Amino acid sequence: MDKNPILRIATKILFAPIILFGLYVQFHGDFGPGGGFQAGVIIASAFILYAIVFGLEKGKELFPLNINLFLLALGGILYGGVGIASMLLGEEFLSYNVLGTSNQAGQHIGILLVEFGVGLTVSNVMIALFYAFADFKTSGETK
Amino acid sequence: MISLETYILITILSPLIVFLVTPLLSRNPNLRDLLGPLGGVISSYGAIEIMNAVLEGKIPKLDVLDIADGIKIGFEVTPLGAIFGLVASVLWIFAAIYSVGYMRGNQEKNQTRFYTFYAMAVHAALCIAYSGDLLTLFIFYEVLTFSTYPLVAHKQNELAQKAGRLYMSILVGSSVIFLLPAIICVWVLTGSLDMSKNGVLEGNLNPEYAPYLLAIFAFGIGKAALIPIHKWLPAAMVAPTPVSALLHAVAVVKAGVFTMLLILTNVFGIDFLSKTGASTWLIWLASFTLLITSIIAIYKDDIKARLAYSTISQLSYITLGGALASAMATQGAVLHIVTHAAGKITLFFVAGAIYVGAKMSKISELNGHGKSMPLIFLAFFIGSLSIIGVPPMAGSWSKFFLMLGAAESGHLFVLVVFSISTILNAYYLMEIPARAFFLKKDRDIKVKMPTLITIPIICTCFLTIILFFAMEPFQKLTSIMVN
Amino acid sequence: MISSSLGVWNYWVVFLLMMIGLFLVIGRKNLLKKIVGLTIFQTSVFLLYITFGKIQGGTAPILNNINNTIYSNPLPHVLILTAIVVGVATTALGLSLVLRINSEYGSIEEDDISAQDLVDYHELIETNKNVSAKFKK
Amino acid sequence: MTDIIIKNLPILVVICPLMMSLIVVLIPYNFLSWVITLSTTFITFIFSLLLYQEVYLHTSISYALGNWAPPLGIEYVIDKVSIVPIIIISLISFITTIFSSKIMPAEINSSSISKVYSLWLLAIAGLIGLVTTGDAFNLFVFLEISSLASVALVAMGGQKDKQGLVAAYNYLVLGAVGATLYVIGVGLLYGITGTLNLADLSKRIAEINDNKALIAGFGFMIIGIMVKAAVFPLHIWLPRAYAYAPSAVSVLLAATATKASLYILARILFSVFDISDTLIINTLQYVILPLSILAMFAGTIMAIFEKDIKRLLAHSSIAQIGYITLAFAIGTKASVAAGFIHLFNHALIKGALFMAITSMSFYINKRITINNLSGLGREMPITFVCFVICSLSLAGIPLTAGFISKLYIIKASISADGIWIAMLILASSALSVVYLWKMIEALWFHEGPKNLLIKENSLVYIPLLIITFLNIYFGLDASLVVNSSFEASEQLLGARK
Repeated sequence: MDKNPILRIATKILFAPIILFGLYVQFHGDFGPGGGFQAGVIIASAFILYAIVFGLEKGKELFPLNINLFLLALGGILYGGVGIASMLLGEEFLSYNVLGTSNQAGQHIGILLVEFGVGLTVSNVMIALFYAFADFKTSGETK
Repeated sequence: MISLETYILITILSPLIVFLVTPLLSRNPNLRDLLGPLGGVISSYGAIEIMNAVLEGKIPKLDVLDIADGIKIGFEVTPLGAIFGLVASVLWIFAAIYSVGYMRGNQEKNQTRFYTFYAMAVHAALCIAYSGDLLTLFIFYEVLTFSTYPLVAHKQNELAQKAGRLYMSILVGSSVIFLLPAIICVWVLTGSLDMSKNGVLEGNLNPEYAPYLLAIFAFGIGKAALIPIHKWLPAAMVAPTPVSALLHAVAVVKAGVFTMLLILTNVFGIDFLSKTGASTWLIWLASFTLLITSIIAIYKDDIKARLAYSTISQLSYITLGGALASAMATQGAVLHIVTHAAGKITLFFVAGAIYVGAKMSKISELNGHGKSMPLIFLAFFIGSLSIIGVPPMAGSWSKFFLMLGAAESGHLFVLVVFSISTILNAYYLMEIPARAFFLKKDRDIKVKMPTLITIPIICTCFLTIILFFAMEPFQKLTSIMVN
Repeated sequence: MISSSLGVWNYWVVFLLMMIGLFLVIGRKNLLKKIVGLTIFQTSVFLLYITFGKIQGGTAPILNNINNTIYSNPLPHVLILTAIVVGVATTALGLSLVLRINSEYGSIEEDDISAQDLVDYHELIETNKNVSAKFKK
Repeated sequence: MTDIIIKNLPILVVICPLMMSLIVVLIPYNFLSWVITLSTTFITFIFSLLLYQEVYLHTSISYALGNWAPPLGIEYVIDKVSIVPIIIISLISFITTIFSSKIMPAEINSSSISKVYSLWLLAIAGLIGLVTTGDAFNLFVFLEISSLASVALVAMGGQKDKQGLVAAYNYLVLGAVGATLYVIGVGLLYGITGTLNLADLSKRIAEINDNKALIAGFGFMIIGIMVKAAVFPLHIWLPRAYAYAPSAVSVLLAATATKASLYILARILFSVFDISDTLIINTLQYVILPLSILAMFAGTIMAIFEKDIKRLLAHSSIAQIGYITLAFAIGTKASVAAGFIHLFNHALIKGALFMAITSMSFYINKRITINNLSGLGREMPITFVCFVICSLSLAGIPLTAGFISKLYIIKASISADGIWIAMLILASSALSVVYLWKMIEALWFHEGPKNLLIKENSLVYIPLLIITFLNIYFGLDASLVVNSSFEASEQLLGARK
């Protein structure tokens, strides 16, 4: 796969725009169609494309496994953290309108963070899945 | 003056303490073996005090544990309970001494486990005797079954295991499938688990269902060994003789008939039974069991098997007495508990002594050995006289009252049944001393009889004679119970 | 007339897909095909929810600043978003299990797998039987 | 600080294990991850006890999430009914986590221990969430969280014995089908009533009388939950899943997984739908009652003929689940209370039995079958004594917790004049004595390999002693369990029959 120059160059060119588009979808979630799930998948597809074209080792160099696991957990913790923060400020869990100065601003900040947490987790889950299936040696290496 | 409640505690807790302490003393056997009789003496002292209290009309009552609303473990001594408690604790003394002699004479293995569960069985029997409500009765009825299993399956060989399996399946099966729902039926019908002097079911159960509820009760009490559920008793004879002596002549089977009598008098009530005639079928069944097991006993060559079938028939005497639903017959039944216990334990002691002393267990081998073990066979002779019901022995009182009750309740054919079975008793019990004293010895065996075995035999044998003259307090107790 | 039958038409598709999915899950012996069947079964549920949410004449539930436009009900759409994620998780777990089974058993046909399991089970019982037989006198 | 905790208790019970499961996955040291898991389950247990106090202060707590008012937003409802399973799950998960310290490393290679503990916490969070949530779709999400985490945990058993993988696969497929059926039911009901909040749903359902979609929705929901609760015909996944899961996992699942779904079944049958309408009465009488009687006998008979002990216990679980559904099916207040009592007691009993058997297989490092049980009783006295006590409790022998639940189930069935049902219950419980006695006899009486120099590890038998003590304690003083169950059934059935 990696000897084919057309694909290599195409991925090099396409890699950045995909990430950019993913981020766009991520942060325009609360106005237009978008949000954490879709953005996460788009961002993951960029990395997976890179790994497919440049081979798994290069893909792992680009995005090592332990960071992947860390970010995966971080997304969930971020999501829960927003909930716990709003709880510490006296409101119920996940009622994040307390976070900001006014309800409107609080909602805005809250939903942004939550969506970002979701985006992080979903992208890393997809990448982790790809790595798991890609380097599954038939010797029965553990999942 | 020590309050009544502490007497109940003394009687009940002393076997429990023996149960807890015996495993700790497995190092020095002498101290451990002393515990049994010591516990017996203490609990008999308590039992006697309780009996005096009940004679004066007081009803000792003690609530131990409140499990949930409406369910509690509580003790309340009825006259019937006082008698059974006394019988169990007094005979425990002799049985404890006897088992020390037997176990040492026979060099049995893991004796510590034997003594611990032995004490636990007596504890369960005493708790049954003094139980205040149906649930406590059922709880300790089950505890008795489970604590006697290791005794029955003591030898741990293939035979003992098979006997243990049969023993458990019949007793646990019958009590779980029949006795528990019956008790819960009473709980649902009367709204509470308590029993009262002359029956709780008076207004709460319409008479047509009374025989069916009684049937569930009767077949639930496996320990009373009525015909279909009697198989466990002969199977349990594979256990060492002290087990069959105390348990299958006194504690286990007596707990069964005690429960039967308690249900008949305190749950159904004598006049409710006689009014509705709910227990007539039980009279037929008990008489049938009585006769059939006596006939089977004749053909049994092994001493303990013969005594086992004789126990089943004697138990049916007591069930029959209760089922006749007449005051006199119930008194007779209760007295029969006492006399049969004393008599039968002597016979089992003798059977064990013959096995330990001369390694013989078949009746056919006994010809002519009367001279080598004169005391033993004399005791057997006196014991069987008491069972048959010959006057100078205690058994005559109970049989007399039973027959009086039969006449009073109008079931004359029961009189015929009693006389036939007395003849059968005489035949299969007298055969043993007759063979020993009158027939010629075919081979002579050196007899080595440990003294610890002869002492209890002589005591229980004298007990059957003393009881004849000292029957007055028991008779007063039963009259309190009945009217 | 068509619009009234349209509503009915959707549900026909939903339950058709559902039955195909269930048939695959139950009928097929190959473990992978079961997973495919399971996914079809779950997708039919997504379609069911979306057809509930559709309000006649309502546009997609995305806020546009033309006032009093009719939107179809957004709630089923959000629920389906979660259901999709759940579907992904189930399929991913299923596929990884199929991979592991393939590497352990060498095949993903249900018959070979249950045959091997039966052999192992009886082997386990046999080996222990002669162990305890040795101790029975 | 404490009033924040008190105010947010309903959600804390769920997110505490959920968040910690995310943190535990990052910890490389195995022992540290166990310590964190243990402290999390302990804190969750404390929270549930505080919740128990709160509930008995004011009868029911509703907790709206993310400042959306209840009928719209997700509402967590804790009342006297839902506190029972919460206590069960948090108590059992705490004891099982202590138990898993020595057992887990023996069966799972050390690289994935922290992942297993994260799945462990995830499964517990899913189960507790399943029980606390008052929103139908949120219930589906937690159903999926707990079942996917359990499937992954069962699959971990595949490292030691490859059958664990097939068991996990079956569990996954059946669980996913069940959950999807549940979602279809929720969808249909949402289509008719327009709400997802369970309390609101029951009000609106009461107004609609016999609309076809309602019956279809009810049917889908009930079947879906019955698959998860392993009610008789839909229980095929349970024996293999519990048998081939790693030891500690099988203890956790055996004691808690089906309990949560059984609670949901009761909640749907009695609080979402109304017990007095004919639909429910017919389902109870003609569907659930016969199924549970079949479950009782089929489970017990399968257990008698089963050789592999863990499968034997799983089959006996199916029979015990039959008792609980039978108690619900009788439908009177007393019988539903008896169902809750047995829900609690069975969690204790089955957890203890699985713990005893798995610690035995941990000591001799072999899979326990009826043949290699022989003689083990003398080698490991503490485990053996606990095993005997807990099997007596399963058989329902007096002075144990099992006896109390059997007593109340029979009393309920007799007072609902179902004397035949009572007889069937007793017959099947007498049958259960057969396989229990077979095991005890093998353990104590049969000759086995002598002096295996087994040293009973304290960290393994301490939780076993705790749970056996609980078995006896709740047999002697069951007023706590009995009262809270009767309060729960009072609240569940409300003014009705």
